[in-house]
Amino acid sequence: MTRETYINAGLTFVLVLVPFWAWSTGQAYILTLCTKVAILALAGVGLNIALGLGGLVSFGHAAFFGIGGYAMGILASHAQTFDPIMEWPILIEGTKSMPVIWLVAMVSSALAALLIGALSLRTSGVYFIMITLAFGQMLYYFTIGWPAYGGEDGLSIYLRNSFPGMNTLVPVQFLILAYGILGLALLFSARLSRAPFGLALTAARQNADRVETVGIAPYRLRLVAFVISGAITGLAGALFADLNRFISPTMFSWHTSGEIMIFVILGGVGRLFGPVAGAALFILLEHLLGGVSEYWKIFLGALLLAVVLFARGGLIGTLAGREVAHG
Amino acid sequence: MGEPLLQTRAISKSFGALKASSDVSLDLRPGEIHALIGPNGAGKSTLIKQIAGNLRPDSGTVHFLGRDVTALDTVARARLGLGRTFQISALAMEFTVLQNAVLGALGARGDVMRFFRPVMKDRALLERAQEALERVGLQDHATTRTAELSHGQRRQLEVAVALTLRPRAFLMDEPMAGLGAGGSKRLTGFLDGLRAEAPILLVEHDMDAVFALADRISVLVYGQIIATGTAADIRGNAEVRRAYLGEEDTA
Amino acid sequence: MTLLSVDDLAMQYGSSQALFGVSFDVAPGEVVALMGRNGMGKTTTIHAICRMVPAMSGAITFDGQDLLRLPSFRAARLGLGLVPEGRRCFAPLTVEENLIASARPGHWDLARIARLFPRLEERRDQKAASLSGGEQQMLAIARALMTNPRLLLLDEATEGLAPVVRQEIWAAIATLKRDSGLAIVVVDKALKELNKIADRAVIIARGQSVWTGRPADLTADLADRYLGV
Amino acid sequence: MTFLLFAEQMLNGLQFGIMLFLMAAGLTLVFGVMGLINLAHGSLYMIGAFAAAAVAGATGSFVLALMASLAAAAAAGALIELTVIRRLYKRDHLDQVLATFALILILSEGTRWVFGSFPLYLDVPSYLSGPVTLPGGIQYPLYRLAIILAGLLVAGGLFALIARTRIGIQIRAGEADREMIAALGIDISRLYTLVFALGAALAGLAGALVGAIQSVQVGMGEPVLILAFVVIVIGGIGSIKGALVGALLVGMTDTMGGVLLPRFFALFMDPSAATTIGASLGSMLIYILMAAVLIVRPSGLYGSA
Amino acid sequence: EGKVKVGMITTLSGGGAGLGIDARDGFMLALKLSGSDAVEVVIEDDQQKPEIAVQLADKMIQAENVDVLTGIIWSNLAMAVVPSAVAQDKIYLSVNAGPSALAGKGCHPNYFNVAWQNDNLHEAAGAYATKAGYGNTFILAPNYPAGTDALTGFKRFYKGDLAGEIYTTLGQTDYAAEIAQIRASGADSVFFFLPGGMGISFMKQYADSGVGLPVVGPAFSFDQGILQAVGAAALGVVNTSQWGKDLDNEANKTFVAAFQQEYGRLPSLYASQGYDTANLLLSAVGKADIGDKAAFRAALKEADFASTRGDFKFGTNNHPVQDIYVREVIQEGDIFTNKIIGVALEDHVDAYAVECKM
Ligand SMILES: Nc1ncnc2c1ncn2[C@@H]1O[C@H](COP(=O)(O)OP(=O)(O)OP(=O)(O)O)[C@@H](O)[C@H]1O
Ligand SMILES: Nc1ncnc2c1ncn2[C@@H]1O[C@H](COP(=O)(O)OP(=O)(O)OP(=O)(O)O)[C@@H](O)[C@H]1O
Ligand SMILES: [Mg+2]
Ligand SMILES: [Mg+2]
Repeated sequence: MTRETYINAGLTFVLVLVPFWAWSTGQAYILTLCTKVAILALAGVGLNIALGLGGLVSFGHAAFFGIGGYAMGILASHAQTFDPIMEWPILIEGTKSMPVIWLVAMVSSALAALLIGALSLRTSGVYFIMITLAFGQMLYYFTIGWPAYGGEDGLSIYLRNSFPGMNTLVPVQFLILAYGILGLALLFSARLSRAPFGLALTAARQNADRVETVGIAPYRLRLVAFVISGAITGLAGALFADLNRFISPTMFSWHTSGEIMIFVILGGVGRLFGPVAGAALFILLEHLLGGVSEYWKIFLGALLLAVVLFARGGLIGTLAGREVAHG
Repeated sequence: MGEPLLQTRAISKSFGALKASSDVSLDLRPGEIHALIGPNGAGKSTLIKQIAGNLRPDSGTVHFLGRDVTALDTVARARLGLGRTFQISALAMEFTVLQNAVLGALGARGDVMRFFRPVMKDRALLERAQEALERVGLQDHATTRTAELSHGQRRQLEVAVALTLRPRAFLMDEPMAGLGAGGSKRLTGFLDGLRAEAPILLVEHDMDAVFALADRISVLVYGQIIATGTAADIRGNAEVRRAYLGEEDTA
Repeated sequence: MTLLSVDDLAMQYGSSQALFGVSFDVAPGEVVALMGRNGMGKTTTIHAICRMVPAMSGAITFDGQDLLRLPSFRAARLGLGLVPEGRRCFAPLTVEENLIASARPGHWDLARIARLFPRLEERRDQKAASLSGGEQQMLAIARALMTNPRLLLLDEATEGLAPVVRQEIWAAIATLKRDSGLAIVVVDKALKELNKIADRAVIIARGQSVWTGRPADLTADLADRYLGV
Repeated sequence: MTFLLFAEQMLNGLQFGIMLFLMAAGLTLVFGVMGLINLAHGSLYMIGAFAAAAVAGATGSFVLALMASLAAAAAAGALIELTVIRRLYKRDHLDQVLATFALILILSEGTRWVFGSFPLYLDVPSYLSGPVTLPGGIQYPLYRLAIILAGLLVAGGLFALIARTRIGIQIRAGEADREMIAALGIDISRLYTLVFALGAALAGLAGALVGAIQSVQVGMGEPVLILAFVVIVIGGIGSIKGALVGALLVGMTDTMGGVLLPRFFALFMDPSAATTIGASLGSMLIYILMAAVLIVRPSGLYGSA
Repeated sequence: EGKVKVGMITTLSGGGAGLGIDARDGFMLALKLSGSDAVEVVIEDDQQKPEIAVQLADKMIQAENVDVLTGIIWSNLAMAVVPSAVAQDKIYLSVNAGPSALAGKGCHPNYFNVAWQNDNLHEAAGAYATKAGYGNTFILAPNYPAGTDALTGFKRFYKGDLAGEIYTTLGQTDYAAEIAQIRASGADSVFFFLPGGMGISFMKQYADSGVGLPVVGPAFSFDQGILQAVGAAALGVVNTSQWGKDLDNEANKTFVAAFQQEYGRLPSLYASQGYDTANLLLSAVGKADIGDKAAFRAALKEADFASTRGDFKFGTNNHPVQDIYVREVIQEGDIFTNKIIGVALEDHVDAYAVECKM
């Protein structure tokens, strides 16, 4: 086992222990906070596939996060009011069932990622950063001006959606769902990075010419990675909407893209548990500092700065040291 | 020697006013090493790029294994069996040496879209990669990070990756560059044996190697082939001596 | 008098040590060849002299100054001119821009360079990125000359050059040595040519300087053991 | 729409474009030429505006205010470069994103701490206020004409600096291979500090000039940041000419789109739906423009591939 | 015991912080002046992000066990927090923001708005424009729900013609194109709703353009916090508000003096709303125990407190029934401020009250 494996295990242990302690001492809010960490980490795990493995610096992952959120909002709001989303040519009704919502969220964000990716991947480097940002902003302004689902005001879903056999309104049960999904995503991401696809994708990041001359098309690799990445982030968006029981265009804003990216960088780009460590640290800081002073963001900024300057390769990178990533 | 495996027919390519290739027709036959030499900037790399599919010729066609492949991209040509090394090493620098070789083997097998099975535990791929590393003498460096290799070792790895593809023909752009005298000698011996597996179109400025290896030599000057022939023909060609060889061979 | 002296230099990349004790001197106007197989530490030695990698222990002095205390650019301004392995031309700049970016006044100017490398003159407004390999190599040499150094460090500087150009460069170096007292440290695989021009050779094996002497004294046995020829 | 109005709107688009260029100019230098992703560019813009407002409030002089904006932003820029940015050149772009994001937090809240939470007053000086009548009878604010002039001057100056001077060449060489240019004897660190400070000063100047007709408040730099990135990317990174053309294109598109789209939709829709749809599409327009440009030309209009 | 725990979620950082800080300061001032220790307050910064507001509300409810929530400035944040908070049987007192959805069909017995329904000030502006004899007004607002509500509200009470109607981009900073359209439209007046920095930019550019038509707007763009930034460009502009610092009543005089004394600046609209909210809460605390929600609600509904705006009562939907005044921007020494010049609407009830079944 490498040092990174130990660190990941330690992190998992803490992330399981904290809610357990909170649950046994009846601190529901800590559970909610842990759920938030898990969901945002999930969004980061999605981004990390594009960013860490593929080197695709997407500054527009809020698009998928938002699409996932709106998938939830649209389906659930129609189910709430019992009027169908569409009657012609086929009848589509709303639903409050999480599995269905998740599926819709993933499929629709994957489709969006396919479209955005197919166009954006013609560019590279900084241009890629900016074109993905552009698509995110288009959706942002679109939802602000789209009155059907609340526009800029957003939309409240009064009751959390349901999952067979669980009472999702109980914080600990929803937490278990979020943890479960994050666990699956991490497992998938770990397998993916070691699989043939992961090898080729990381190679394409380092040297696209090399990949082409061995007969593999980098564009296809990247597009597939982008779609997978978008789908996972979309799922996180649906869960996030359910956590808050609320959706709004801010899910699409570039701040959201930026924050997801910050989680990944803070934790360590390309590290399996990077997004988890990053999201946990960021939210912990936000939570602890929020009450300290009106100017708490100065401290948050200073701490983040200290991490970049003194902890190369993010948290995990610093703790684990440089190792050959996939071996 | 049989039908040519690889052929360019009247390829032309210009960059603005500069004619980097004009009417170049050239072929590569089974079992041979065909060396392409010429002054710096004559258009050798440009020609290789057009054969490999990185650049599209302005006119003319490229044929490989009896097919017109002019419209195919690099990936498709590589999949048909065109192996290639670069003038400036193109490797995945963060990978280990072995991973680079496995990548080649993976590309050759062609099933990249697999998401679960660990690739570095795949016996078949590993064997193929190890074999290629052994052949170039890098087996002891399998777990070294590529970025930590010296320049010369990278050249060796470059050749090893091409080997994993088991290509039908090789394009090699200055494989000797950066190899020490000893390294060049070893590589020369190695290429000598390799031609039996697949013919090689070799661009090289190391005349010792070229004269030792080449069955035929073509000389490219200002985008045009001015002579093709055996080592002896070329050595004796006054025009080639003036434009390219200089005093080289008087020793 | 020595211009450059390298004494028991050791250096490591992260945790792996690459140099274990390299020592040699270069006198003004002297040409010293560093020899050794691939991966033995020639480039690392040159990078250490140019302060591009930090040394672990040992000493490097140039013209009486302790180089190890200086940042890279100050070392260069004392008169080190580097032609790095792998060329490293400034890809987005034109040929001319590459040449003037770091030029310092002296013997070498654009006109002289144009005479040495007519090919560069022809391509002066082309971006370095699209130059042919050999053209880039010429550019790297010319760029170093434009800084008008007292010590030229050539790391595989003739790699990829056509034989006739290589001969011209060696001839030019010989002239330089004779006329301007330029000292040169050279790494090259063309032993034949090196032997003609080098005053001294230093063999580096596994990060150590193991032999120093006149090229003519390099026995076949030594060449076989350390250079593989 | 009358011809006069149309002409005036074209002029507005042009003027808005130049204003965008002014806002993007500092970023062109830092991002385009040095290759550094500086999200805190907007904060430097804000610092310039606040410094100008403070000095104008204390002295009543607009000229002093502009000088203060240059000085304050340049000083902040130099300080940031020396303490933070300097350590990041060798790193990944992503570390730069995180570090400069942290800087936004510090600078925004720091400014709020110093100046309070309410917008500040900074106005056009009396000798530049009010409209003038242009040929053709268009009434146009004098101050906006002054901004056009300032923008063109900055564009010219930058172009000369980058394309024509040796310093410009060295900066670009440093961006291509920092280690190598240092090994050739150029003090690239000091050069970068200077360039970064210059970029910051330009941001500060823009903040002050534009702040006089906009709102001087915490967070004013954020929309500017995104717009400036859009402008530079459309033009092609590293090209001053591209940035200018990109800025004009964005300015025109935004202005004319906002004016024409609602009218267009009104042709076949009821007016109030047309205004909302027109406005929605209008706000997406520059992003659509950017995506379209990049899809057709993946490295911007004047960028080198 | 009779103690009440209040969770205040408001905007304390970033560009919109001024509003939240004023509301908070007004609220805390009232508590301080009352000398009562019956109310305990926990304050958190929502960063003007709806998601953060939701999570803070969860925290207040789950971890802090608050009885009453308050403090939210922005409609979109209120929409995110209020419905679920009142559904969990918490009382919500709005210090600002009154989205129509919460005034009409979505009204709730636990939700009390102490400020206004979003349309109110715009409706008053429409009424004023009609009264002032404007017959061809040009109207504009950003393209988002509060913007469309604003123009709808204005049109509800405006009887003249529209010279033009424009939706701008949210966050827009340059208005040259809009001003050119105004100039060309032949309008006789302008109504605009552009909150925060957008309004500052518009007013400065409008003044500099020399168009010079009379301008009407809601108080938000001419409030104490931003007037200094607009400066002379705002002089003479007419705006509508349910409050003004020169309103002649005891409560207001005390408030204005105490606020200046305590914080060294003039109070704003938001400060007055925060102050009124705290006083409303204090009045109910004196009458009923929070443990008895029904009694507490009834006590709140009586609105038995001295409001800074004079008469104050709740309508059927727990929204204020109040006078809305017309103010004009004036200069007092160095300070730009507002003077009340008339009443636009008296005892005004919002348009959504009829839809509220409660
Ligand atoms: N994209 C391009 N734009 C303009 N000129 C180009 C471009 N690519 C290559 N050239 C020019 O075309 C000529 C041929 O280049 P090429 O790389 O094929 O030469 P080469 O024969 O491989 O030389 P060398 O032996 O030095 O590697 C050179 O003069 C080069 O500068
Ligand atoms: N960046 C690096 N990180 C770690 N190890 C390195 C790095 N660069 C070189 N090395 C190691 O240091 C040793 C010396 O390398 P160096 O490049 O100096 O060799 P060289 O003698 O110049 O060889 P060549 O003739 O192939 O250029 C090699 O074993 C190499 O693996
Ligand atoms: Mg070549
Ligand atoms: Mg070397």
